[in-house]
Amino acid sequence: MTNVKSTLLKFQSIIALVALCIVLTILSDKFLTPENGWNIMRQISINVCISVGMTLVILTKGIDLSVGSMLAFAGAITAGLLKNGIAIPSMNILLEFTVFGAIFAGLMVGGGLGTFNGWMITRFKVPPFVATLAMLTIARGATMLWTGGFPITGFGDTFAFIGTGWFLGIPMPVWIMAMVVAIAIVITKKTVFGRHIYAVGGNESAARLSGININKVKVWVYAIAGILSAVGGIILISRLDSAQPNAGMSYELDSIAAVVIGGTSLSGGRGSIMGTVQGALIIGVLNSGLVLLNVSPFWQQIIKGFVILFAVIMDRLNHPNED
Amino acid sequence: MTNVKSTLLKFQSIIALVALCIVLTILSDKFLTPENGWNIMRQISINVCISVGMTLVILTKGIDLSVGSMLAFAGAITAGLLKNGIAIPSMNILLEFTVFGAIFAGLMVGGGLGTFNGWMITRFKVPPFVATLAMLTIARGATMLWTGGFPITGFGDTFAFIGTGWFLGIPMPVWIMAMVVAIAIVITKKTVFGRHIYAVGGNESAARLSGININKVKVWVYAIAGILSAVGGIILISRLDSAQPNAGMSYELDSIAAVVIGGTSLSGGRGSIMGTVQGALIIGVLNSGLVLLNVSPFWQQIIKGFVILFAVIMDRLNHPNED
Amino acid sequence: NSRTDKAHELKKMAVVISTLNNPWFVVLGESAVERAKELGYEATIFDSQNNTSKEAEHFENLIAAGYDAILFNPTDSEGSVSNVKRAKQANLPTFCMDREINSLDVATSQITSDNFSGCVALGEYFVRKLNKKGKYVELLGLVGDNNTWNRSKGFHSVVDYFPELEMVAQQSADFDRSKAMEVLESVMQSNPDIDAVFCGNDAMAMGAYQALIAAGKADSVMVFGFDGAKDVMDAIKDKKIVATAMQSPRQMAFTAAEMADEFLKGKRDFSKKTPLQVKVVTQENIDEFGAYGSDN
Amino acid sequence: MENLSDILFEAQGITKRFGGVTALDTVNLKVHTGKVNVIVGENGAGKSTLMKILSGVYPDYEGKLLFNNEEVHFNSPKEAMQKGIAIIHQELNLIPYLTIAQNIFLGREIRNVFGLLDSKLMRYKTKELLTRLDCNLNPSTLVSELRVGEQQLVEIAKALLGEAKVVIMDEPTSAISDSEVESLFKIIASLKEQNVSILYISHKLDELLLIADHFIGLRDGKMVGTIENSAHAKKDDLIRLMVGRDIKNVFQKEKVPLGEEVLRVEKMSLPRKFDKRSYVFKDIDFSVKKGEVLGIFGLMGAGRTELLETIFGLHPNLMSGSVYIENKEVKLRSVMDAIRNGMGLVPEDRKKDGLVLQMEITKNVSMASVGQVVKNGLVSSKSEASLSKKYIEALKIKTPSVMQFTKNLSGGNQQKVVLAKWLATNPKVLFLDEPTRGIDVNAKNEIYHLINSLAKKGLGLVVVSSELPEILAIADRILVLSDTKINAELNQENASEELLMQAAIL
Ligand SMILES: Nc1ncnc2c1ncn2[C@@H]1O[C@H](COP(=O)(O)OP(=O)(O)OP(=O)(O)O)[C@@H](O)[C@H]1O
Ligand SMILES: Nc1ncnc2c1ncn2[C@@H]1O[C@H](COP(=O)(O)OP(=O)(O)OP(=O)(O)O)[C@@H](O)[C@H]1O
Ligand SMILES: [Mg+2]
Ligand SMILES: [Mg+2]
Repeated sequence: MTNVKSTLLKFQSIIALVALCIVLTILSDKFLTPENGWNIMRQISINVCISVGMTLVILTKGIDLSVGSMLAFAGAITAGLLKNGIAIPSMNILLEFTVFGAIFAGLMVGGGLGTFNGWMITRFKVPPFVATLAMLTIARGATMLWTGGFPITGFGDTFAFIGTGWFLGIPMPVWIMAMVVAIAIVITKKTVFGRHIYAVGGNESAARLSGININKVKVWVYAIAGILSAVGGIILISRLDSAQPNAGMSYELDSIAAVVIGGTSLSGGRGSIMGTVQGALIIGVLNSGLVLLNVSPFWQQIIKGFVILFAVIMDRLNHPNED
Repeated sequence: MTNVKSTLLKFQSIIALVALCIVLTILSDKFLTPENGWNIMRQISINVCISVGMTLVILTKGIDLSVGSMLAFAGAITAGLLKNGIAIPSMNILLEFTVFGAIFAGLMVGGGLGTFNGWMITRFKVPPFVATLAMLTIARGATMLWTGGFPITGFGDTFAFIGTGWFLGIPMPVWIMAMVVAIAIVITKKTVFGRHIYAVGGNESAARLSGININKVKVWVYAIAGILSAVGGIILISRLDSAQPNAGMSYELDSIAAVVIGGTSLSGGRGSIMGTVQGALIIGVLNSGLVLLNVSPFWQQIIKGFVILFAVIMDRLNHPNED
Repeated sequence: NSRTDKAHELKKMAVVISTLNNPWFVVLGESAVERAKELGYEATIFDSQNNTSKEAEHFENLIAAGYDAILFNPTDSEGSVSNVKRAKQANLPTFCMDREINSLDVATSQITSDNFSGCVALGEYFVRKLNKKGKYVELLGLVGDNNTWNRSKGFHSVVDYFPELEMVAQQSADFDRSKAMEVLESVMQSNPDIDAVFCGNDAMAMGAYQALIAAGKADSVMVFGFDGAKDVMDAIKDKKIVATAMQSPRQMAFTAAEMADEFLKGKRDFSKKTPLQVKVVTQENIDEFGAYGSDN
Repeated sequence: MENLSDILFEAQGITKRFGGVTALDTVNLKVHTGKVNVIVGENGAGKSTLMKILSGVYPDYEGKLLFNNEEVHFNSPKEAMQKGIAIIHQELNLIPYLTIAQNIFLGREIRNVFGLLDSKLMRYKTKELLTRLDCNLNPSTLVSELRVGEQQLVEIAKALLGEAKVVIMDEPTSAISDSEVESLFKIIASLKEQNVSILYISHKLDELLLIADHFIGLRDGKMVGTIENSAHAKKDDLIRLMVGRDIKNVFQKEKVPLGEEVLRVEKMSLPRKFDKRSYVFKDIDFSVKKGEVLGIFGLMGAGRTELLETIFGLHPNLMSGSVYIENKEVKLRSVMDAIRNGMGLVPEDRKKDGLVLQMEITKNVSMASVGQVVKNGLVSSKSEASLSKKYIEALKIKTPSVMQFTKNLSGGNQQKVVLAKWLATNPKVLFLDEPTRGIDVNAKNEIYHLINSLAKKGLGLVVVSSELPEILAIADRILVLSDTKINAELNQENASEELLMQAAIL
């Protein structure tokens, strides 16, 4: 009984996904092609990176609205360092950055912003919604300041490889996504830290009484969300060969949608990385499918809304007992 | 003891507000003038209307991300009916609408969308975040379809009075806001329905066992949020003399910010309408003050983020014991 | 194979538009579709939602979906280059409309309206109308959008030479009508005695005008817009707004669709750039124009 | 006096304040090595607070702790654990969506050579532990799928993991069945043999007399005395230690003349949610007269709670059968119907289902009957306050004001607020599900008297209880629910603990 249920739980979003794919294959002969497959995979890679971080955050009963802004800021930092380095006028020094150095700096910035989120949430007990809402605004403003409102463009071929290259017949962003997903699965399923993430989200006071350092877990989770946003930002600027100051706007909603469609509960403690990947795939397939089918952009929004509702209702009908 | 605390609770956001006003008065002699007062009041009127609905929703432990889209759709419906009526080609009929009729239709549409939200949440157990996220997309798409992407403009003087007129020396939007706030205060403090809202948010299962119809309370609350979004939409289109298809974008964040800064807990059951009004005032004063001081738009975002954080941290320091 | 199959179907043009949140771009997109259909093609609009990565997805999807040509309104002069490059690699011709991309050899042709020089012309008219003297407010568009800055820079390249023209406030209103109204309302609290408002687009001009009406200053303050949107054209006719810049989206869209048609019929030598002049629309010459550059 | 080695753990002059409330006032406590040290006290005496200080949950307090005669200070539960102090908290503290094994090893996970979790080993060790507790649950079961009693067992297993030198048990038996209590006591005995010290808290005085070696009395946050040699202690001594005076320990029910039938239940059945072919209970018939107290006894999980809930309209779509109030059949589509027809339910978990904790007493009292304090369409705070005042006096609720938040009340007083809520609806029939769970003797007695006086007023009462002495004392008639049906019906006169147990086990 229990096993059947949990098996169903695992496959619920896969079923929705397969159904969607079948419909699209019937409606368009362009859908089920290898090119379109890679295409969709590459498109979801950024959302998946962000959503993996979001999943961890939501598993602890938190939420991160600032992922899009952190993505933009980290991307802009990497772009700026790559392109112009840092000038320290008082010492008459211009620090140039290698590709590796610039990427590292971007990741650190993402991690730093995420840590700030976590710190506000744990130290000052600011509700996650508010702390990250503030960060959404702050990081966006900081991006504007850093770029002066202009895109930073032209990073050269080495850097472009990250977003546009292929390796062993698979696009680089897909490699990166796969790596992020694989690591996240190991973390959530096989490490003490992962276990503690579920525990904190499942029952915070019980976790505290079991000797878990709640604050540490939370700060780490938000820091990881920041780092993964930065990863998304780096893929994005590499694909576009340009860091846009208003990149990543409203990505938080896409990302939360992927997590929730994937069956992770917003009330914490329950969910999985694979679910989120499936959720992101559903959204990606839908986006690409609606375009293939020539649906008008106005209708696309309406259809997307209903598909999200439908996916979650399916989930609910399978698990009527959960809150 | 308890009394001192609850008094502090009441005045906490007032303190932040007064502090903000003092700073601004010192920095600009234009801040503390009656005109600027009306100006700010008029500007916050729309956010207050929406946020009152949001407060009720959040008191029941819900959230409504679709307020901005519902505002746009209801506004566009009112505008379209006012301007063009409805043509029923098959019967060769053109229904013309009076100002009152068009407004009524707009309010009904808002209420209808809200009811749909409530219905998804109660009947199909879709988490409020997801249900209203879907509605955010759907109502925006519907607005685009209805308007074809073009603003609807020019409604005449009667209608313009709602947004731009003055009555007894007070701007009309402020009257409407005051009415909405007054009714909402009576509802939350003095009616059975209001009592039930707090009970549902405070402990749903205890409320159910006390014979409260949880689903009815929730559906009503979302319906009211829809209607109040429509009120905001009607004020907005009247002020602008134009219904913009992209009106109200990201209003949900401003509105939630007002509610939370006003001390209402996102975990339900605790908060007040007056708090929300103060929260909206803080945001409004801040917005207007930053423009008044001609702060660069880049910095405005950063400052706003920190003020939100600061206001909520102040709150937390006053009530360290609450989750 | 697929080539021969295709001959039986209608050929397809994709119209990729930076955003449909602004009627000006809706006109651009719909005009392109309109003309493409007249010329016997299937045509679909894609909305990039002002988001370059969304645009990248559209390009990938439409390449996969087997479109034959792209009528393209880029989100960003730099960021969109890589997208057009991808189309070129897939042997798809791209015709840029309105905004240009900073690369000469990837797009088949670019039919552009020059925001910068349009605002130079508008700035000159602004100086004339104000008699080289007075206080004004500038309302910027989205601060992360490079058109915002192209327009602002074009304007300032003229106006800044006149020391008696004083900019008392420069604020962003996100290309949004209601935001413009609110921002100007607040600005007027500290600067009640302004003479003019220069707005980065027409939606903001209408919002600014609405704020001026509410403050009873509609007659004493001059409003300048940019775009040539219908309500602003009407307002200019009614002597409410002083001037705007007409970018003729319809004309640009038509030209792009016709070029694409020629390309698909075999023509290959297109001039890389086809600039369409941005004209200043004033209360004097308003009768020469229809909204969005339609033929009245 | 005592040997040094006799005292493993000692608290000296512990004071703990919560805001203005002094929960503990210079308390001294000695924990005897290898003995069961029992702490007794009324609700709110400070027992749990003291245990939380000993186990590192509250790091800030005045006074000092000595462990092995060395001063220690625990900043977190982890530090206490590392010293060998394990605790079973009063409230269940498990993660619902983790398995039993995952919960037991939470915070002390075993890693394999790669630094990854060794789930297999942890499952194996969990199985071992559970077997020691005579419990054959599967370690991979999610805790959310367990009954309360089973969760309690997991808590106990969790405390037994690792080599604890002190095991604190704060009401470990409040939710487990008698046979499970027995195996717990066996374990306590074997722990004693291994020289482990036990700190034990319970309101079930009978079981204390069975296992205690020392008694320590706490009252209003102060140490009020000890009974060093428990062998000679009697129940009355314990009560005196707790409340400081004698109270009539054995409650005597007054006979109330029975009136007409007020509630009749016919052919009531409830299928299981996920397996519609099997039943929680099937074809239940019974009736209650005015002035009658009907007891329902059964083992944990017998379905008593669900029976009350079903009659109260909580499972309208699953149930079948009919309910008559004063001989008129009532339709039960929802709780509202039940209330309208004169029923009330005091649920077994008052915090989860009975009260809105962050609301004032007034609002909780009027919650199920707001209608009566509405004047001109609006809720009148004045009549609401006077309604609450009436019941605060009638039920002797201890509170500084009617506007007190219910979360600040002690358990017994919270229970009385729930009772007040239902009395305010003027019910004809009142269901009480475990009305005295976790409540001290004094408050228990008050509740018994209340039940009695309600019966005198002509209400029909249905009381579910797992405590045999309690149900024997208060009920006129007792039904035993077992194996989906009523297995026995006994009058007060001919009922005995043995008969009830027999009927329940069968
Ligand atoms: N976190 C807290 N904040 C404020 N007061 C508290 C807190 N925890 C306990 N108290 C108060 O401290 C006193 C002692 O409570 P405690 O829980 O230790 O009692 P107890 O003896 O364990 O009672 P019970 O038998 O009901 O479990 C009570 O008055 C209680 O209201
Ligand atoms: N969460 C659950 N999942 C599956 N079955 C459950 C669950 N909770 C209870 N049950 C089953 O429902 C039946 C009735 O349980 P219930 O708790 O109502 O019994 P009870 O007699 O009231 O016991 P208690 O004294 O513990 O309240 C039992 O067979 C139990 O196994
Ligand atoms: Mg206790
Ligand atoms: Mg029970």
